[in-house]
Amino acid sequence: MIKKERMKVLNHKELAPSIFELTLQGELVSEMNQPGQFVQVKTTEGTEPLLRRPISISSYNSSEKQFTMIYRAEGKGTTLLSQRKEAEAVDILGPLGNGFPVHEAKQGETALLVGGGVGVPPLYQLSQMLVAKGVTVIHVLGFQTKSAIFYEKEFSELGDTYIATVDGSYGTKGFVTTVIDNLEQEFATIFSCGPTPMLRALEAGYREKKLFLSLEERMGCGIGACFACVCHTGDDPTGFSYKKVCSDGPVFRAGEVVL
Amino acid sequence: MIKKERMKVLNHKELAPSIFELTLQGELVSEMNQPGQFVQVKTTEGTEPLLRRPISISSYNSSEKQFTMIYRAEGKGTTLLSQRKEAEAVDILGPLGNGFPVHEAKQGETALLVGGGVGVPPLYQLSQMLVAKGVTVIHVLGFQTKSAIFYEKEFSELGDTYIATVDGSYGTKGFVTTVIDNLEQEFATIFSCGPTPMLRALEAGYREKKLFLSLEERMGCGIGACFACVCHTGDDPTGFSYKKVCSDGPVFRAGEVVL
Amino acid sequence: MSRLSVELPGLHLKNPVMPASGCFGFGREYSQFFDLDILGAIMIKATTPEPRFGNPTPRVAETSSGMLNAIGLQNPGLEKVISEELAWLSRYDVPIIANVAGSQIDDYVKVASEISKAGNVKALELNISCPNVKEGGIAFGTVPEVAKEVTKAVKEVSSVPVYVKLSPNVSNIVDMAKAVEDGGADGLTMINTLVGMRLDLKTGKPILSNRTGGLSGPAIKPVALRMIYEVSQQVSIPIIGMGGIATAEDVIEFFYAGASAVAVGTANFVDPFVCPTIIEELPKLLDELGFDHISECTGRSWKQNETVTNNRS
Amino acid sequence: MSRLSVELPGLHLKNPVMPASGCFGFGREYSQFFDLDILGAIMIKATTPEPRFGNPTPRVAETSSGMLNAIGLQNPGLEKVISEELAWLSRYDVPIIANVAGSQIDDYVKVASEISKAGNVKALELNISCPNVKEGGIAFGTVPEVAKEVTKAVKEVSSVPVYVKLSPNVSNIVDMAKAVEDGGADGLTMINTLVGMRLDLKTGKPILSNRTGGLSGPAIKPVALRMIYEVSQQVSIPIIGMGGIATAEDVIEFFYAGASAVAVGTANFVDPFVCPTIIEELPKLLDELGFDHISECTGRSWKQNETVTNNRS
Ligand SMILES: Cc1cc2nc3c(=O)[nH]c(=O)nc-3n(C[C@H](O)[C@H](O)[C@H](O)COP(=O)(O)OP(=O)(O)OC[C@H]3O[C@@H](n4cnc5c(N)ncnc54)[C@H](O)[C@@H]3O)c2cc1C
Ligand SMILES: Cc1cc2nc3c(=O)[nH]c(=O)nc-3n(C[C@H](O)[C@H](O)[C@H](O)COP(=O)(O)OP(=O)(O)OC[C@H]3O[C@@H](n4cnc5c(N)ncnc54)[C@H](O)[C@@H]3O)c2cc1C
Ligand SMILES: Cc1cc2nc3c(=O)[nH]c(=O)nc-3n(C[C@H](O)[C@H](O)[C@H](O)COP(=O)(O)O)c2cc1C
Ligand SMILES: Cc1cc2nc3c(=O)[nH]c(=O)nc-3n(C[C@H](O)[C@H](O)[C@H](O)COP(=O)(O)O)c2cc1C
Ligand code: FES
Ligand code: FES
Repeated sequence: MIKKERMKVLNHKELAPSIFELTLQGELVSEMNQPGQFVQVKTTEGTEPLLRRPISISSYNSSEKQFTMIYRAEGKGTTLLSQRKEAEAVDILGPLGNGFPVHEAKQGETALLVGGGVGVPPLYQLSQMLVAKGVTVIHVLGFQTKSAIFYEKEFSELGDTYIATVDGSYGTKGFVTTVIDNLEQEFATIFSCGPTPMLRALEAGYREKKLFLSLEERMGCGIGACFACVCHTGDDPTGFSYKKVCSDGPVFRAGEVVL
Repeated sequence: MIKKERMKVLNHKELAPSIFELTLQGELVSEMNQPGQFVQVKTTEGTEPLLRRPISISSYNSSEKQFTMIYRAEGKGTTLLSQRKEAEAVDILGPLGNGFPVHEAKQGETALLVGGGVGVPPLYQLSQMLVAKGVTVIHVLGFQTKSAIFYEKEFSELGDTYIATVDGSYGTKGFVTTVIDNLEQEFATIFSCGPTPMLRALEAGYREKKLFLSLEERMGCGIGACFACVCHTGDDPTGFSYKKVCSDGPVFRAGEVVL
Repeated sequence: MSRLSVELPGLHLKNPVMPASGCFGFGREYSQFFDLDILGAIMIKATTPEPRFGNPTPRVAETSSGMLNAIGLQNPGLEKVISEELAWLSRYDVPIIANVAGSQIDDYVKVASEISKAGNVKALELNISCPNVKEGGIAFGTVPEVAKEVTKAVKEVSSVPVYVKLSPNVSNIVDMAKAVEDGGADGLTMINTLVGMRLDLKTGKPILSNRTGGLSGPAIKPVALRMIYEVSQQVSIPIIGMGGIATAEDVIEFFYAGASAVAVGTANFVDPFVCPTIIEELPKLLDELGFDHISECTGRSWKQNETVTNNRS
Repeated sequence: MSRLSVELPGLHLKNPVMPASGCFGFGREYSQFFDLDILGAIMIKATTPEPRFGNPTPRVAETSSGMLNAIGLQNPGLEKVISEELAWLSRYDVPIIANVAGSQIDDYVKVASEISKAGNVKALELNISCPNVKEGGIAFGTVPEVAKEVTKAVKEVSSVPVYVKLSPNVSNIVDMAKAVEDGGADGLTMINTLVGMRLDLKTGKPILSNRTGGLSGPAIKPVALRMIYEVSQQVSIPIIGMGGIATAEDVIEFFYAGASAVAVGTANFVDPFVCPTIIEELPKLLDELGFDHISECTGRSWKQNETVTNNRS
């Protein structure tokens, strides 16, 4: 069930320039049961900025009633959010949407987790849950530059982790696809989250795999009511059928929707 | 000179329900040299609410670079202001306007200081300065009800202090004029600040005294540029001549402007 | 709660608060948050004769204290709205106001005649003011004669009272209101969104794929209030007011201006509980302000004869 | 700083940033804060033939991310504006744009012919769009034919180029723009304020004594951008854009929409240093965005032929 709650800031720190990790505590966490869902964050008490900001859940701990998100403070809303201090309250609506289908990767199989920039965070909970059920995970994470990298250690503890940077300042120079094209390991399933061009490249190059993509779209309500975030479906790419990224997604199977 | 400065919150406390006393520190204080001036306070970092709020300077200490204001948290802006904590910064524009002419009360004379509600604060600095130059002060302060009273002790230490409450829960029941009508002391000068009906009553009843009134008006700029706060002058009550409350006032001699 | 009840043509409202069209879908999503029965009414999403996909994304952009949308009237079409959405809504004891849209008069007539027969539809809201549809849409909302004509045509076929939704993007809102009143409108709903735009700093291009969009939210409240103030003094049909409402205080302000009921749009996105919260707060606020019944507030800003205590102090 | 310089009819601007009319008086107050010479230009307060006191107070009210004003064109009258205000301003090396107002065509003609002769007045801004004056004022700004006529009349007598200030309170802003272009306008300034209102919760009455007022500030920015976007594609005279500008980013957004220079109004009240701050920030922002000269930004939202790198990532 979706809840609205003023959750308490337990921890808030800058992981990399402008990249913040925020851990919140509250009852709402008990509703989380899937990696890849998101929440809608009210970044201020007032009405400016007006809209909530969609941010992925990067990990959650039901018993401690805590969850963590990782976000880039860039615009008005996220910059305000980054100023929230410990013990303050943040108004959260969530959990929202449908996350990654963990059951699609079977014990003993290998899954490839591909993330780009602030698309990396939701893969963390996913990776933990895959590892817990005996799936071998490989992470390919893309960042702009060395200083923008976060969670490399955390991911490395769960499985092989390859980093690509656009400027080549760390890891492989180029995009995540550069790394994947040269991977030696076999894998059955890909779970990915990141900018649309990255998702498109994956869809183009890895059609034959089981491929799951987490989409981003500008949102109004975040709950399926406003039709801001719709996309065409793959089987009717110019017709009337549609999916809503917020409530049908944000994770879709490749081909299910038009990117 | 008018300055804009992010001043540091030294102390912020609730004196009475919704009445806050805020002490700020910064260079801007060195520009203060008159009781009854005001500042324009930006109540939030963002743009909502948009306009600054005019609040009187209730006292200042040049050597410590501190000043205090007392305000009622009622609407959007003042409520936000009331949430500022120690060590935070508040954006202040000031000092603004022309305050009370201390020199109009001579040593050995008696001055009557009349304040209503949140019109009381600026009289505090005035009273201190009058006392310092050897003027005897009498304070008549009006409040809605007992719980709304603040600074009674502070004023009492400077001179005789009479309180009127509208509901009679403390002091004289009624308005400040009820008290003044029954005063036994003589006085040469009246300095007053409060709601317009109070100022009008004083003007009507005490024409023969030297009477100075501090006005309130809705403001745009606070510095004389927008013409939001003009009033007609007493000698041309329906013509083109005008005074601006923000930059010509807020303190005027009775009769100088039309209330 | 009868101090909140309002009687309008076709509508017996438990209270004057309803979600605005397009901001509440067909109610399903919000039914997870609260019992829809507590609402005064529900204005459902615009319905056109045929299904519509609407505009490409991005369809929303943010502005200071407001948002732009260019959904483009996406909806499943008349048939499905009746058979699926209205059928689903019939489990609730809440009057439905069906928002009727189209690109030509025939579209309005078709949707109006059929949707007005659904048992739970108690009134129509003629959307002649959608800024996000190229063909037609906006002309109906800006030319008095055209507005009157479409109102008339719809009145002829509708089985329930017809409210016309006015666009604020006009030089003279009173002319528009009088024209649709002349055309037989039973009431007005106002305002729809103002046409606005945002540009992307990096690309230089419009943020919305449709380029322009409809501005809603607190930013437009003063424009809505002014228009309701002007119109309510010049027409004798009631007004359902909207535009930036987010609190019980806002509701009272709209009543003062001249509204007899209100709709809440964008605020639902910020807080899905905003309608129930407002409904709960209203009686307390009436107490504070000294009103017995909310209808006493309607038009208070321009009604001369009442003794109004000026609490200025 | 030449990457900020802009050439417009009559105006050699060091930079495209100027305070908007009515939000900067005649410059005296702001001269305490900074050297007025750094400004691109100054749009001075509206001038009418005779002195005006304006409306009773309260003259301002606040709205979400905006404000309402109903000053009512208070000014000391043509004669004093020339002999005192413009004379005082002549100590600065900054072009003055004189805002010309009135209640009838003769008023505009009289003010324009005289004020345009003052040496430092480099252009006129015809205020046919003030929402706060009962007689005339607003009709000039909403009826294309009337707007054209007053433009023509003023052009005939003005010694300097004439910019016409458009009202956003119209059904079709392009028609208005074309009409004044036809009338001989050398440029446009847009937008003036939207008409709005606020009610006092306690009294039920309008907060402004004039009842309605002009809405300005960030709330109206999306409306201003949309109108500039529409108009700039349809006329060949330049546009000075305004409406909610408070940052260098806002300036660029207005240029993208189609503006060739900008004016800053309400933001001066929030931060008296806003103009110098924007002027200082602009070159840095041009660097970030990869522009050599600010004029490259004009109309970028609709100019097709340029290669625009989409930085979306
Ligand atoms: C399902 C989903 C999950 C996301 N998860 C994360 C995450 O874990 N970490 C993270 O850093 N970012 C995430 N994003 C992107 C994040 O929502 C935007 O970066 C954020 O909304 C920008 O807000 P702002 O205040 O910085 O920018 P502003 O420019 O002030 O935003 C203005 C408006 O545009 C919207 N907007 C701007 N950029 C985006 C974007 N890329 N996607 C969607 N809306 C946008 C904002 O929500 C707001 O409505 C996610 C987006 C979606 C849709
Ligand atoms: C020269 C001067 C000195 C003042 N000194 C004090 C003081 O020392 N202590 C104190 O508590 N109050 C003082 N006031 C009144 C104070 O400015 C208002 O109470 C305050 O602006 C209200 O803001 P808000 O956010 O609570 O209300 P909102 O309702 O959010 O305000 C909306 C708008 O109306 C304006 N406004 C509302 N009420 C008033 C008012 N009474 N006077 C002027 N503008 C108003 C606000 O400034 C704002 O622009 C003074 C006013 C003036 C003009
Ligand atoms: C996302 C969105 C979709 C809308 N869709 C419709 C619609 O389908 N039909 C309609 O008449 N109005 C539509 N509107 C306008 C609203 O009903 C309302 O008139 C407007 O948003 C002003 O109210 P608000 O400020 O409370 O949102 C829509 C508004 C938004 C924000
Ligand atoms: C207090 C005030 C006074 C104004 N006076 C005038 C005026 O005299 N003449 C005029 O053409 N516009 C006047 N305007 C409109 C502004 O010049 C500007 O067009 C409008 O405020 C939008 O810009 P902004 O949002 O930056 O304020 C006034 C605006 C305000 C807020
Ligand atoms: S954001 Fe409203 S439907 Fe998806
Ligand atoms: S508030 Fe602007 S002139 Fe006084």
